[in-house]
Amino acid sequence: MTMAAMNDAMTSAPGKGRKLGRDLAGLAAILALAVLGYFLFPNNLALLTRITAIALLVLSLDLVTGYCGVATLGHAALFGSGAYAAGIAAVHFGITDPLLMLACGILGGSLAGLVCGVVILRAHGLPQLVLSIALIHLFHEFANKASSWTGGSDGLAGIAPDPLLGHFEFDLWGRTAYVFGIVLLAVVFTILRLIVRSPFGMLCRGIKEDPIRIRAMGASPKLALMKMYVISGAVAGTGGALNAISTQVVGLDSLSFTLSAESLVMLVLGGTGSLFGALTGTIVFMFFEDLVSAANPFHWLTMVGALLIAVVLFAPKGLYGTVAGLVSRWWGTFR
Amino acid sequence: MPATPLDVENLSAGYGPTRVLEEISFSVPAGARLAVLGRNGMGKTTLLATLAGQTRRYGGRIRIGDTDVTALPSASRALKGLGFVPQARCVFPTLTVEENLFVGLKGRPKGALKEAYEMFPRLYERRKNLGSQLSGGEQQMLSTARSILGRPSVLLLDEPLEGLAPVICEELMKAFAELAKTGDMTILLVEQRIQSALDFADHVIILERGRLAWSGTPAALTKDHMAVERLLGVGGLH
Amino acid sequence: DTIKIGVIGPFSGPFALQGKNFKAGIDAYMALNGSKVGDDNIEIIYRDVPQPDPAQSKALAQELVVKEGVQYLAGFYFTPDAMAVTPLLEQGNVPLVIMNAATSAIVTKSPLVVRTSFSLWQTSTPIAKVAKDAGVSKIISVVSDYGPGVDAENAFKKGFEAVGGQIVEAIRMPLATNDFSPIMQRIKDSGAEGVFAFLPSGPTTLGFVKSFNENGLKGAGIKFFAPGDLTQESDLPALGEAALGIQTTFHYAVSHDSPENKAFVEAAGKAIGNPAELSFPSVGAYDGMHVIYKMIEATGGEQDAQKGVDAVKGLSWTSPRGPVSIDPESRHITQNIYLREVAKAEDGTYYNKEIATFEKQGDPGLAALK
Amino acid sequence: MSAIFEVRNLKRSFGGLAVTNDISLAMAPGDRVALIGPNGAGKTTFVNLVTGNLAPDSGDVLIGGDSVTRIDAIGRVRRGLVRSFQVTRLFQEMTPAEHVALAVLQRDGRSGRLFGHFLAMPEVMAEVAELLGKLGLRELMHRRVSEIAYGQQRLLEIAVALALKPKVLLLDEPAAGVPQSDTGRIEQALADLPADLAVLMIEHDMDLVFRFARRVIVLAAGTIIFDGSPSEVTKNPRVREAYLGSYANAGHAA
Amino acid sequence: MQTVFSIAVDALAYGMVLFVISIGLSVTMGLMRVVNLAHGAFAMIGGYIASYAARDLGLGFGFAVLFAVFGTIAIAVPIERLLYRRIYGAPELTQVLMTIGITFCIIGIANYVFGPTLKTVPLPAALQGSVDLGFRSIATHRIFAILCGLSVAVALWYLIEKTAFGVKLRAAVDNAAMAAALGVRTEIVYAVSFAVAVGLAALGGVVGAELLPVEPYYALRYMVTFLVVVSVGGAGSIPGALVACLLLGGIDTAGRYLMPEFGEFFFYLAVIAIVCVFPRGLAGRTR
Ligand SMILES: Nc1ncnc2c1ncn2[C@@H]1O[C@H](COP(=O)(O)OP(=O)(O)OP(=O)(O)O)[C@@H](O)[C@H]1O
Ligand SMILES: Nc1ncnc2c1ncn2[C@@H]1O[C@H](COP(=O)(O)OP(=O)(O)OP(=O)(O)O)[C@@H](O)[C@H]1O
Ligand SMILES: [Mg+2]
Ligand SMILES: [Mg+2]
Repeated sequence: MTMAAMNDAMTSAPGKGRKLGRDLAGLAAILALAVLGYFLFPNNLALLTRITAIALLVLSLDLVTGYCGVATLGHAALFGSGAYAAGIAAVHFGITDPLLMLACGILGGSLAGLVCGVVILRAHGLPQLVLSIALIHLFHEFANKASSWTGGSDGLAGIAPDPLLGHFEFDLWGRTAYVFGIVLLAVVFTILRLIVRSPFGMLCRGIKEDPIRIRAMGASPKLALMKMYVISGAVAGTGGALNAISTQVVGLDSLSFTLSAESLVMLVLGGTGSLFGALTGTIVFMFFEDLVSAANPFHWLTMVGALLIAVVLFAPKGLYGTVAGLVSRWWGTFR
Repeated sequence: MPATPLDVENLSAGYGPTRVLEEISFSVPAGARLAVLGRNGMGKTTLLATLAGQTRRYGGRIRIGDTDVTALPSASRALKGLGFVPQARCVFPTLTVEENLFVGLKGRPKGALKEAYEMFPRLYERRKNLGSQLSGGEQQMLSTARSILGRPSVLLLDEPLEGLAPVICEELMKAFAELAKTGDMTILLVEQRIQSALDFADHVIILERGRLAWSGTPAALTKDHMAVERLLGVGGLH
Repeated sequence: DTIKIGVIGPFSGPFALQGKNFKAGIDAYMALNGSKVGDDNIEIIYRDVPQPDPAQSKALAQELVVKEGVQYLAGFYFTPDAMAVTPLLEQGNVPLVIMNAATSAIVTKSPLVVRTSFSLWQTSTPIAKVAKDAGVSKIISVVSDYGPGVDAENAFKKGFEAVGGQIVEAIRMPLATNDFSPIMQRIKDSGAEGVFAFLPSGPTTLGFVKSFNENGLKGAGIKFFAPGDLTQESDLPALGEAALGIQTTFHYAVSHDSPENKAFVEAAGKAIGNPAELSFPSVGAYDGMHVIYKMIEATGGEQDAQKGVDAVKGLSWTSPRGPVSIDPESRHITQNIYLREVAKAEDGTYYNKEIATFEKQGDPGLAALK
Repeated sequence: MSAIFEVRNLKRSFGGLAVTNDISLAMAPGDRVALIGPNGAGKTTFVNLVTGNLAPDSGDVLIGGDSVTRIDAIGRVRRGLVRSFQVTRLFQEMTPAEHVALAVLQRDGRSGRLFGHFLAMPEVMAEVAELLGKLGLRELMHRRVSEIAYGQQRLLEIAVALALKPKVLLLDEPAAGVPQSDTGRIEQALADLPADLAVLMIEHDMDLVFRFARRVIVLAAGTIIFDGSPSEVTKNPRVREAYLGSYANAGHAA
Repeated sequence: MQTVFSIAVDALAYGMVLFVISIGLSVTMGLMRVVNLAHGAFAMIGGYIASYAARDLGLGFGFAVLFAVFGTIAIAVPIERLLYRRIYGAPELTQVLMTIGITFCIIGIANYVFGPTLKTVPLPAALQGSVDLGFRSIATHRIFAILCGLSVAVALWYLIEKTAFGVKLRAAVDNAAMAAALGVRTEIVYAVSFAVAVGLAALGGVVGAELLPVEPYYALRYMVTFLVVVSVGGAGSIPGALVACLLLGGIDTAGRYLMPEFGEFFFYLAVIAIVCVFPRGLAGRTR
């Protein structure tokens, strides 16, 4: 009986095959967009690379906010720590191999994730938000004070990464940095897809909805969230390192409240709780910003504000979330 | 307010895109007691919530007495005499018991709170506690008392006995019967304990997958073994 | 042909006023000198970096060079943004003309950098002598805790100790300080006869100056010295009465009395819309344009960064601020620094009144770097 | 048989109101106990104290002879003390299958795995399907909980508790909101429980209580006023007055 | 000893100014459960209107304040109807997105209309100058702010805790659908509370203008400060907000006096410590 039960449970499951298909489609979409971007904007790869780095930050934020329900306005702490770790390794320790710098960034991000996790998970809701704000200011202030290491408010300049794999220079045109970034993004994305669908991912979604229920099941929400925070730190650290390698400077802005808030805005814009949402939000926001700020450098903020309002009014679940909802309804009526 | 009749015509409703109720029509004369039965998930709660104006309506009309309330929002229906005790109780967690009751007064003087305390002395003992601190049964009492305080002419009760001790259930049912009998209220009752419902009501409707599947008197239902078996899933009534 | 110049600055956000001044200076220059050099049309492309953000700045510079094909990069209000761009210059074969960013070290980062604004060392050093001459020998230094603040503190300290003064205490306070009462209490308790202060121009200066008065420091006769950022003209209407008598040293006052400046103020005032918003970044931008025009002339419109930069080394001209020249070695601007005092004009408005001149000041900060 | 679960002199008050007033009781493996009492008697509070969701003012809780008073709620669950909630606490955005799978994985210590998907774990899915089938939720297993009726959510609440394979199970009004037609399912599920499991059920549905319990404890105002067999409880005048009312006269269909 | 007193006076004054400006946010955030990041924007609008009324229209200070409060409400009510109404009860992050969007727009418009320079509200002669406390002097307008803060605190507390309106508001926030089913006209209740909150923001913007000068970026510059004091106090609690403002004002002031170079560290470490000890804020409403 159980075997039969299992079989039809599997078949009635909402398209397991389709999920895998969607993973592959997602990966393909990223790569296709990357190629498209490369040919559409061959002269603007710096922007595309920057989008990629920020996308990693937003993905990492999605892990804790979208999947675990942790409210944070201080996520740049993880990104900036990664960036400074990679930068300091290069400037002060002569570690200029990009892959080693990346490793330093990941390590730095994870450590920052651990520290932030320990503090932020002590409260919920608004007080939690406040903890995250306090943390990002502390990180920022610390980097400002430790100016002999970080360059303080002048920024950490003089990062000169070696050619990637000994061959590909990080140059003015930014091709190497771009390809490097896209590969990182694709790898991270794939790993995260696996994680969010794993039992651990399910546990985290449960925690987001009702931590008391999770405790009554015998699991510790705090431990799980801490683990997620470290993973998130590694992802953000990857983004930070990519940023440090591709722009060859690290500024205090990478540890700023502004960046944290912006990344949250991008995430919500795209739709929380979905990796595609995080990517969509980043791409749309950064492109829109680039477009309007180039068109009118003086009053573009108003346009961005209008975009945000419009999204809340017309796409309350975020751009991706709303479109995905529409598509699946459309799909439903056609079957 | 004296009891008023309730008329429902071809009502269809649901949540967002999901339709739950299909073309439901019935009417309850003033001061009558209607029991709404049905198995799990058949739409009883949805029906009551729709009457209270809290779901998405797809079609049909609702009249309380002479007024067509179909287009009115929830608050206006309440002010027109509709009382609603939801299944989820919906006690205001950050308000004290007294404040909870106060919201239900609909502008009546504060002294009227006494009525609630007479009905449920337990609430008087707990009047300074927050809604969230009450026990399950106390919340149920509060929810019911709160709606009755507003002197509704039509009262919608969604499983008001859930979680109450047998003694209190008995007293409560008596109180409801009293209210209906004195012509104060028209009552719609959703109840899982079929026998209690039948003892109370003078008319019964049964929902099946959002449609009206059976309608008649309690006595008729007791005899209709087929319906009982098929629509309520119990072996038989005595 | 069209020669494109990419200008990066804070055109929106909290420092939008300064970006607006960049644009006003540039517009004024082009209005007075034409938008053509030889046969070439000049086109300005603006890019916005609202707050210090080196990565964004670098990405935009890269875009300007690679995609827009600009031959010159200019602007830059913040040091880190300028620093981030310096590694691009040689590869991109573009000179960088800094119109504001004021940390001494920038010019050393690349031989293609020219600065037409000032450095904090340059504007903060002379005030030390002013303080000493005013008979103050014990001073407390209060600066905002970030790069420029630290520069100002060091510059003043060096200058003041050189003339035999004593810094009794040096306080660095967070940039985001709203209430300055406790700082004023510190100043009071320090027993200093004067205070040297640096805060970035903008809203906080108002609170600082008002606190200074309200907490009775002005009444107690404590003297107030600062570089001119503190009393920039666009803040004066708000500062008003409270700022009266504050002495600052700076490279430019909108009230500077010269025909060049009259013409400039008129043109720039028109460009910015509301002349009361005019402030020092506009003159940096104006002179930056002058330097760029000279470079274009020298290269005949060809893209040759080194040749352009070489051509302006030692260049001297009369700027709205007075006589200036580009130091051939450092590529930083040599200029007069003026001692000014906030005064009330007959029409009731406030202005920085020039009362003394320190001629031909270089950048002492570069020496300090070595 | 020795007690698998024991409570000694448990006390707790809320601002002067003694809600749990010196309660002691013990349960042996296989016990089927019903805890009844007037509304506000302190039944839910008792469960909260025992499971560690609420700290007692004094007293001890023991599982299998070991004191767990100092162990937090999570630790007590891991030792086999599992509860259901009076007001359902479910993940609105998740499906019944996910609920049960999560419980199963957690029980097996696999809920922290970073790869794989429960749908692809045959042994997990078999258990999920079986358990949900038993409670009549098979057809709904891939619907979101927010879309299923309250009564069905109550059943799921029980399914989750059962999936944890507890040693001591505390059920807080499991049948509230479940229609008569489906209380049978709950009873069946309870009847199928391993014989050595100790169950304590709080319930106001007396028919269910008398069919289920072999021992009834009556709580009033925070104290145990009766502890004995179901047949005796209806005869106890205090219980009749405080709680049962005319139900006792009608007699039960045991 | 004198120094201690002196710091205490500064702390009190600073804390009360913070209180006046942020208490409106406590109403929107704690009672209406809207994370209103545009609070500062409304305070700024109040400041601009007062500045305009006093400087350009030459009205007296009192009239300027009234003008600012009601002018801001007049501007805010349509915004509430069109935009805020859509986010009541929405997830917090959606509210964040919407209110940040509103803030950006208001900043842009203010920049366009009033220009990027600082604006001040000229004080009447009675509020200018300083009062001698014996051991030190304190600006008169700060005493005014302290008094404003106290009266606002009392009035608001009474409105929320003791009046029928307050009960209905809290009920509507707990469960809007249920409140409506009991006959509470939730839209009206919400609109009125929003107007009150915005009016308070405007009042704060004017009263605090000496400390936090009005300029377009005001709306974002102090957002974090407001958010922090309100949340530390426990959103929705008037006494909580008052205590939080005084406490944080005190910490900030003391930190800046004792070790200005570590002022930020001191402040934010204290915030973390307080939140860790009171994870729901000093007087958080239980939900
Ligand atoms: N919020 C909702 N969104 C979508 N569907 C819903 C929602 N609430 C209920 N439903 C669906 O509507 C149907 C009727 O539910 P309803 O709660 O009205 O049933 P009920 O008869 O009251 O059941 P019960 O006896 O369990 O209380 C169910 O199939 C349920 O899945
Ligand atoms: N946090 C609290 N603060 C104050 N009183 C509380 C608190 N929690 C519970 N109480 C009170 O303690 C009493 C016991 O509550 P409990 O929930 O244990 O009752 P119960 O026996 O489960 O009742 P029911 O059968 O109605 O669910 C109630 O009167 C309740 O109001
Ligand atoms: Mg129901
Ligand atoms: Mg209970």
